[in-house]
Amino acid sequence: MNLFLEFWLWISDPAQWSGGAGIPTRLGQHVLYSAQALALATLIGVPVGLVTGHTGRGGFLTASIANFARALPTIGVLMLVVIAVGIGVAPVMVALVALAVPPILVNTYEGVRGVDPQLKDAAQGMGMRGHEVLLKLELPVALPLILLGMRTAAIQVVSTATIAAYVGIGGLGRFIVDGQARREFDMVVGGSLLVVALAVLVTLMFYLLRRFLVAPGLRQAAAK
Amino acid sequence: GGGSDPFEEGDGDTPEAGTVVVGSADFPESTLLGNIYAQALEAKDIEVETKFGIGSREVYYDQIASGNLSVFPEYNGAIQFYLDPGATSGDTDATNAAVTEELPDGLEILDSSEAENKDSLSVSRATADEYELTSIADLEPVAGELVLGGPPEFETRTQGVPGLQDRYGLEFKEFRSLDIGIVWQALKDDEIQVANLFTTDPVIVANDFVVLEDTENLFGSQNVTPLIHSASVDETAREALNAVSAQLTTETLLELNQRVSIDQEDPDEVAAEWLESAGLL
Amino acid sequence: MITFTGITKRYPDGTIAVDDLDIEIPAGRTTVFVGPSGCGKTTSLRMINRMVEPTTGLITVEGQDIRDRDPAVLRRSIGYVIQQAGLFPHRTIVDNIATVPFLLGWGKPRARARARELMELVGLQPEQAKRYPHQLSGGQQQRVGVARALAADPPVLLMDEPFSAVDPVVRTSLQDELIRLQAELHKTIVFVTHDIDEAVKLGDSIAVFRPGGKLAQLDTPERLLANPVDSFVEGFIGYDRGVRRLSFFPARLLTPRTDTVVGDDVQAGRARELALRSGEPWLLVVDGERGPRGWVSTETLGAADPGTVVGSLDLVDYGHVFTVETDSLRAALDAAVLSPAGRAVGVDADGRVVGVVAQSELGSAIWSVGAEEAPTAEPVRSDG
Amino acid sequence: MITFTGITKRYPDGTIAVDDLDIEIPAGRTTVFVGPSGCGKTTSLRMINRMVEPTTGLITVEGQDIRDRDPAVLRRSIGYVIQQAGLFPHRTIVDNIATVPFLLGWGKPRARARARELMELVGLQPEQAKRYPHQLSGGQQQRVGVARALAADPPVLLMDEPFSAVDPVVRTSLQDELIRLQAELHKTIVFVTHDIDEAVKLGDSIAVFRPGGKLAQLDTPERLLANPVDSFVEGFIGYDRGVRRLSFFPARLLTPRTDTVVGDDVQAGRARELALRSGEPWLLVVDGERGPRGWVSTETLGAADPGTVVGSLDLVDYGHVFTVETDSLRAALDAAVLSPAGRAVGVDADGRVVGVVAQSELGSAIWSVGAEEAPTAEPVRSDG
Amino acid sequence: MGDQPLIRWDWIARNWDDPVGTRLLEHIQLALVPILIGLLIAVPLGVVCARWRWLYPSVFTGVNILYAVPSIALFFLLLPYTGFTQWTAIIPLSLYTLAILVPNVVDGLYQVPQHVRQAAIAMGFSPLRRLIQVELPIALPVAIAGLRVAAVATISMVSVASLVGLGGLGQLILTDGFRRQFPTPIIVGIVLSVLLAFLVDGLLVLMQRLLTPWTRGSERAARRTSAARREAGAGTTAPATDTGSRRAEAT
Ligand SMILES: Nc1ncnc2c1ncn2[C@@H]1O[C@H](COP(=O)(O)OP(=O)(O)OP(=O)(O)O)[C@@H](O)[C@H]1O
Ligand SMILES: Nc1ncnc2c1ncn2[C@@H]1O[C@H](COP(=O)(O)OP(=O)(O)OP(=O)(O)O)[C@@H](O)[C@H]1O
Ligand SMILES: [Mg+2]
Ligand SMILES: [Mg+2]
Repeated sequence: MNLFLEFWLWISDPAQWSGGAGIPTRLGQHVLYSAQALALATLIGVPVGLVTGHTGRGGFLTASIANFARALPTIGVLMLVVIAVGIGVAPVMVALVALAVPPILVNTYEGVRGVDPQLKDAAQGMGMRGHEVLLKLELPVALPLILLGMRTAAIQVVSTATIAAYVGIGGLGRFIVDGQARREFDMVVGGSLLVVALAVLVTLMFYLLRRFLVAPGLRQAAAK
Repeated sequence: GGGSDPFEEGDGDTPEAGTVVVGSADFPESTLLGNIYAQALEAKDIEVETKFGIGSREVYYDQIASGNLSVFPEYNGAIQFYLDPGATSGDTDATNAAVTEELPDGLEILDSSEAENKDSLSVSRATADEYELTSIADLEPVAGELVLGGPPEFETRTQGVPGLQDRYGLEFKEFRSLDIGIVWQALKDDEIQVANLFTTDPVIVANDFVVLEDTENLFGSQNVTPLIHSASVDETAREALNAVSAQLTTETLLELNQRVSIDQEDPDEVAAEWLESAGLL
Repeated sequence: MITFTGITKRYPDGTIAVDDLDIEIPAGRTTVFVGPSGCGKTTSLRMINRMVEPTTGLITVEGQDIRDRDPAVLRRSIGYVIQQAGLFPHRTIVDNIATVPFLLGWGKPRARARARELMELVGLQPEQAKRYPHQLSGGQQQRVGVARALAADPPVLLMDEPFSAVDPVVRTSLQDELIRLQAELHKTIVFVTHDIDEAVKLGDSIAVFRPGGKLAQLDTPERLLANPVDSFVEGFIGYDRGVRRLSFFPARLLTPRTDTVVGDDVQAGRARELALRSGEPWLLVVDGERGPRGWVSTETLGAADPGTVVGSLDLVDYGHVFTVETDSLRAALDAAVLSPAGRAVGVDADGRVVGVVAQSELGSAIWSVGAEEAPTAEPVRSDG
Repeated sequence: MITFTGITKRYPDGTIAVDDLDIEIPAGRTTVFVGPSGCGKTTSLRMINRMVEPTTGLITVEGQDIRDRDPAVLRRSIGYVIQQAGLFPHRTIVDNIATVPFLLGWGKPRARARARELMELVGLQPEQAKRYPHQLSGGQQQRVGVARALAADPPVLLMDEPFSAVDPVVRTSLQDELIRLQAELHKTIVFVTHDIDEAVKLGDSIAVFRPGGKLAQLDTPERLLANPVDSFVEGFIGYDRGVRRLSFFPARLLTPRTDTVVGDDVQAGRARELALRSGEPWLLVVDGERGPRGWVSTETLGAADPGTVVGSLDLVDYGHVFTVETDSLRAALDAAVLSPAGRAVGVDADGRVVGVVAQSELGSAIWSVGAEEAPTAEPVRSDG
Repeated sequence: MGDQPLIRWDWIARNWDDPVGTRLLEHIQLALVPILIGLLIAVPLGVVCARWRWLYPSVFTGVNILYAVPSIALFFLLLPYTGFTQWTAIIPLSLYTLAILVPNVVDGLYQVPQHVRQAAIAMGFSPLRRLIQVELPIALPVAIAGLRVAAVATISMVSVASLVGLGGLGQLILTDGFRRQFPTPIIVGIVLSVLLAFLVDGLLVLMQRLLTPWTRGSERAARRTSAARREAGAGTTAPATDTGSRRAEAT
C-alpha cells in the first residue's frame, strides 16, 4: 500500500511542523486532553476501586457503573454535553472520562479483590490496620492490574480523543476530520498514524511504569 | 432509511429499476429538501427510497455518479466549484451552463429554484458595530485580529479562505475548523469572530448575526437544484422535481428551516405541509 | 499463659465452631491442637489474636482480658504463622521478616538487622535476604514465615498447620528446626495440625478436639497415647500407639549385657565356653575398636575347630544398631526385631559396642513401661 | 506383563530422567514405583502409554512393542489416574466416567450404563451421576478418576500419585478401596507414590528409584523392609522398618496361653493357685461370655480374702486387644506394649478371649521372624 | 433551541417508527454482523495462537495496533474501497473486536488445566477431538466473557459510523439531534444504544448459562477462577485481560 508513502510525504512536509495547525501544536493538544482525561479517570476509578475492593462491598454497583459507562456511545455523550454547555474542553472531558473510568475502576476493584485472602489474613494477623492492609499490601499487589487498566484506558482515550475535532477542539483528530472533509487522504493517514504512534508510546510508557513501580517480586512471579 | 443490505455490492450496481433513491447531506436544510423531493415523487406514485444524512459532498457525489443515489438536493454553485475548483462564479444561468458542461455523462441537473442558500461571512452584531462592518471588504483592515471559523473544507476551497485572500485580500488571524452544526455557536461564544454560515440558516436571525455583503460575488449563485443520475429518473419524476423548484423561494426555505431547526418540527412533516400548501401533493 | 474460659463461637450462619471451651495454655511451652477437619482448631487459634471474636466467654493472655486490648496492638505481640506462609510477594525476604518491626516503627536499619539475625536463626542463607518469596522453595518459605512471626520477639506464637503444604522430608526438617528453636526461645506456642504424629513430636501437651468444637482430651503426648479418654480419641490417635509410646522412654533404661560380646581374635573354643556360661545362643563378635562385626551362634562355634579365631568364622549380619545414650526404647525394639539373632546391639556415640540387649531384658523393659509414666514429655529422638 | 529393556529418557534440555532401566512388571499384580522427587517415576510411568517417548530402549506390553501401536488406540486400552484426577469440568460425573467408552464408539446408553456400574463399584452414590466434578469432594473426585480409568475395562492401570492430594483419612479409605477393587479385578497396576507406607500397603512389588533415574531395588515389600540393598534404600524406607515389617506376619503364628485366664466367678484362693502353677505374675479375668474384664496380679490375689470371687477384686485395665485370626504380629506387639501387665490379650472375631500371649512367647515369635521370609507378600490388615 | 424541555415526548411518539425504529435496526445490524465476523476470525486465530505460542505476541501486538487506529479514520480510509456500504463500518468494527476476542480465546485455552489436558491425551483423544470436545468447551466461559465486552464495546462504537453517514443510532444523534441543537434525538439515541448493549449482554449471559451448565452453582468456586473474574470485565493473573480488553504482553 502507498499508505506509508503518503504518510511520509505528508509528515516530511515542513509546513506541517509549524503554526497553530502544525503537528507539534496538535500533538501537544492531543496529549494534553488525553492526559487530563486519564488523570481525571484515575482520580475517580482508583480510589473507588480500592475502597470497594477492600471492603468487598459495592462490587455489583461498581460492575454496573462500569458496564453502563462502557455502553454509552461516546459521540452521543459528547454531543449532548456540547448542546448543554457549549463547545469547549468540558464535553470532551466528560466523554473521555466516561470511556476511561470502566477499565480503571474494574481492574482496580478486581486487583484488590484478587489479593490472596491468605495474604490479607497474614497481614491482619501481624497487626496491620485496615488502611495499612490497603496501602501496604493490597495496593502494591494490585498495582500490575491497576496499571493494566490505566493503560487500556489511556489507549482508548488517545484513539478516541480524535472525535474532539468534531466539536471544534484541536488535537490529532483535526487532521482526520479536516483531511476527510477536504479529500486530503494523506492528512487522514498521517493523523491516524500519529495516533497509532502515540498509542505505541503510551504502551511503552506503561511498560516503563510497570518496571519502576511494580515490585520485582511480583513481576518475576508473574513471568513464571 | 439507509438500511441497505450489508452484503450488497457498492459500486456500479444500480438499485432495482423503478425505485428512485433520494439522498441528502447531513445538515438540516438538506434533509428537509430531501424530504420535499421524496414526498413530491411519492405523490406521483413513484417508488422512493431515502438515504439521508450523508456526510460530505465527496461521498455522495460518487454515490450519485455510480447510481446508488438517484436524486440529491444540491446547490448549482457548489457543484460548479466541486467539479472545477478554479471556476469563476457567475449568475444562475451561467453557473448552470458551466455545471452542465462539466458534469460527466449520466449525471445532470434539473431546473434550479429561485431559492438560494449561499455561503456567507457573518459576524455578531457587536463585532459589526465595533468595526463598522457591512461588507466583506470592510474586513480588510481588521482581519488580522479576527479568527475565522467554518467547516474544514472552507479553509482550502476556492470559494473559501483562498478566494477571500484573492478577491478581498483578507488574511485572518487564524482559521478554526468546526463542524457545521456548531459554527454559529462558536460565533455566539466569541470563540470565532467571523463565521462561514449559510444564508438560509435560521440561527442568523435567531442570534441577530450580521451577514456581510459579498460585493465581489465570491460565493456566486447557490440555487437549490436537484442533481440526478439520469438513467434512474424518468420523465414523470423530472416533472415533479421541476415543479418543486418552480415554487421554492429563499423566503420559503428560511421559514421552513426555522421550523425544523429552531422550532424542531420534524422535517418530513414540515415538507409535507409545505407541499400541500403549494399544491404539489 | 493463655486461658479460655467458657469460650463458644457461633458463626453468623449458625455453625457452632467452638463449644464451651475451657483450656489453659501454659507459658513457654508448646500446646498442640489436633482434631479432624472442621472441629474448630483454626477458630480457637484465631480467637487468641482476635482475628475471630468469641460469641461468649473470656480469653486472657498473661492474665489480661484480650478484649481490653487494641486488636492491632495485640496482634503485633503475637506471632502468627500459616500454611502457605502468606509471604508478601512484593517484598524481599528481609523486608517480609521485618514487617512487624516496621509496623512498630523500629526504623529500617534496626528492623533489617533484626531480620537478618532471624534468617540465620531459622537456617536461611544471608544471600537470600534480597530475594523475593517466589524464588524460594516451599520449605524455605515456611522458614521465612516462622522468622517473620518471631521478628518482634513476641512471647506468643500461633501456628496454623504451618508445615502441612510441604513434602514429608522437608516437613521433618522443619519440625526438627522448630524443636531446636523452641529449646532456645521458650515461646508460648499454640500449634494446630491434624497430624497426630506431628502433634506427638512437637507438643508439650496436646488438645484433641472432637467434631462440634468440643475438647476431647488435653494431656501430655505420652499420657494421651497411654490413656485415651474414649474411643473417639483412641480412634483418632490411630493404631500403633503402643509402639509409638515407646519413643518417650530412653534406651538408657536398658542394661545391655557385655558377657556375650567377644573380640574377633578370641578362639572358638573359648567363645563357646563363654556362650555356655551366659546361657545365650548367640555371641556378638566385635573388632579391635569394639565395632560390631556380626553374630556367631553356639552351633557354629560347636562345629568349628576350637583353635580358629571367631573373626574368621561365618558371621551373621548384625542388622542395625541403637545408640544407648540417645535412642529410645522404640529404636531398640526396632533394632532387635530386625536382628537375625533377635538381639539388639547397643552402641555409644562413636559406634563402639556398649553391649547386647537380650530378649528377656528388652522384653521386661518394654512391659515395665506399660504401667509407668514416661520420664520425659518429649519423645527421645531416634536416628535409627 | 510390561517390560522395560534398556530404557533411557533424556529430555531436550539434557536432563536424564530415566537411566538404562530394566524392569518386568508382572500382569495382574500391583507394582509400585517409589523414590524421592525428580527421580523419574512419572517419566517411567508415562512411557508405558507413550505420553513420553523413550530416548533409547524397548517397552513391551503383553509382549508387543508399544511403538508398533497407534498411541491413541494404545492409550484407550490403558487406564490412567493422576493426582488432580484430571476430571473434565464440563462433563457430568457419569459422562466423565464414560469418556473412553464414548471414544470407542460404544453408544450413549451402553456407555452410561457401564459408567453407573462403575460408580457403584468405586463406592459413589447413583444420585451423584448428574453432578459436575466441582460439586464433589476431593476424595470423591479421585473415585471418579479411578472409575473413569476402569471404564473400558483396560487390562493395565497407570496411577501417578493418585491419592496424594487428599487428606490422610480419605487417603486411607481410598487405599483400602483400591485393595478391595484389585482383589476383584486383578489389573496390572503401576502405581507411583513417594510415600513408602503407601507403597508397602498397596504393592505386590516395589521398585525403589534413586535420584538420576536409576532403579535401586525391585522387591516384595517384605523383602524390601528386611533387606534394603544399600544405605540409600534403607534411608528412604525410614526407621521403624523392623516393627513395620511385623505387619507381614500374622498373629496366628502365636500360641496364646489359656492357663492364665480365669472366669470372674472363680475364688481368689483358687486363682492364686493357678497363677503359681503357671509361673506368671498376672492372670486375665474374663466374664461369662469370655469377654475380657481386666488383669489381676499375684500380689493382689495374695492380699485378698481367698473366698472372694476375682470379679469383685480391683482389676487392672486390660488395655487393648488383638484379633488372633486377622491381626498381624505388629498389632499383637502393640497390644502387649500398651498392656499394664505387659501381656497381650488375643480375642476371636466376636471379641471372646482366645488366650494371653506372654512375654516370652511374643518375644520368641518376633525374634524368630527376624530371620524368616514373610509368609505373605501382603501386609496383614490391622484394625488395632 | 432555547428553553425547550430536555425530552420532547411528542417527538418520540411521532418518530418512533422512522427514523428511530429504522436507525435502531441499522444499529443492530451494524453491531451484530461485526461481532459475528469477529468471532469467526478470533476463534481459529486464538486456537492457532494457543497452539503455537510463539505466534501469540505478534498477533497480540497486531490486533492491538489495529485497535489503536481511530475508528473514524478507518471508516474514511475505507470509503474509497468499500464505498457507501455497510462494509465500510463492518470491516473496522470486526477488526476492533479481535483485540478483545483473541486474547480471551487464548486465555480461555491457556486456562485449561494441564492435568485435564494430560488426562485427555492419556485417554486416547486425537488432537482435533481434544480441541473440540475438551479444550474449547472449557475455554467457553472466558471466551464468552470476552464476547460480552466486545459486544458492548461494538454497540457503543457503531455510533461513530454515523459520522460518515453509515446509519445507526449515531445518525439520530448527529443529524436529527446535534445539527438541529435538539437534545431529544440525542438522548433517545444514547438510551437505545445503552439498552441494546444491556440486552445483548443479558442474552450472552443467558447463553453462557445454557452452554456452560457446569459453571452453575459454583459461584464461589468460580470466583477463584479467572474466568469469572474476567466476566466481571477484569483481568487476573500475569497476562490478564482487562475491560477494554487488552492484556499485558508476554514481554
Ligand atoms: N467464617 C465462617 N463462617 C461460617 N462457618 C465457618 C466460618 N469459618 C469456619 N466455619 C465453620 O466452623 C467450623 C470450624 O472451622 P475451623 O476452620 O475452625 O476448623 P478446623 O478445625 O481448623 O478445620 P481444618 O482442619 O479443616 O482446618 C467448620 O464447620 C467450618 O465450616
Ligand atoms: N518435559 C521435561 N523437560 C525437561 N525435564 C523434565 C521434563 N519432565 C520432567 N523432567 C525432569 O526429569 C526428571 C524426572 O522427572 P519426573 O517427573 O519423572 O520425576 P518424578 O519422579 O515423577 O518426581 P515427583 O515425585 O516430583 O513427581 C526431573 O529432574 C524433572 O525435572
Ligand atoms: Mg484449620
Ligand atoms: Mg511425578
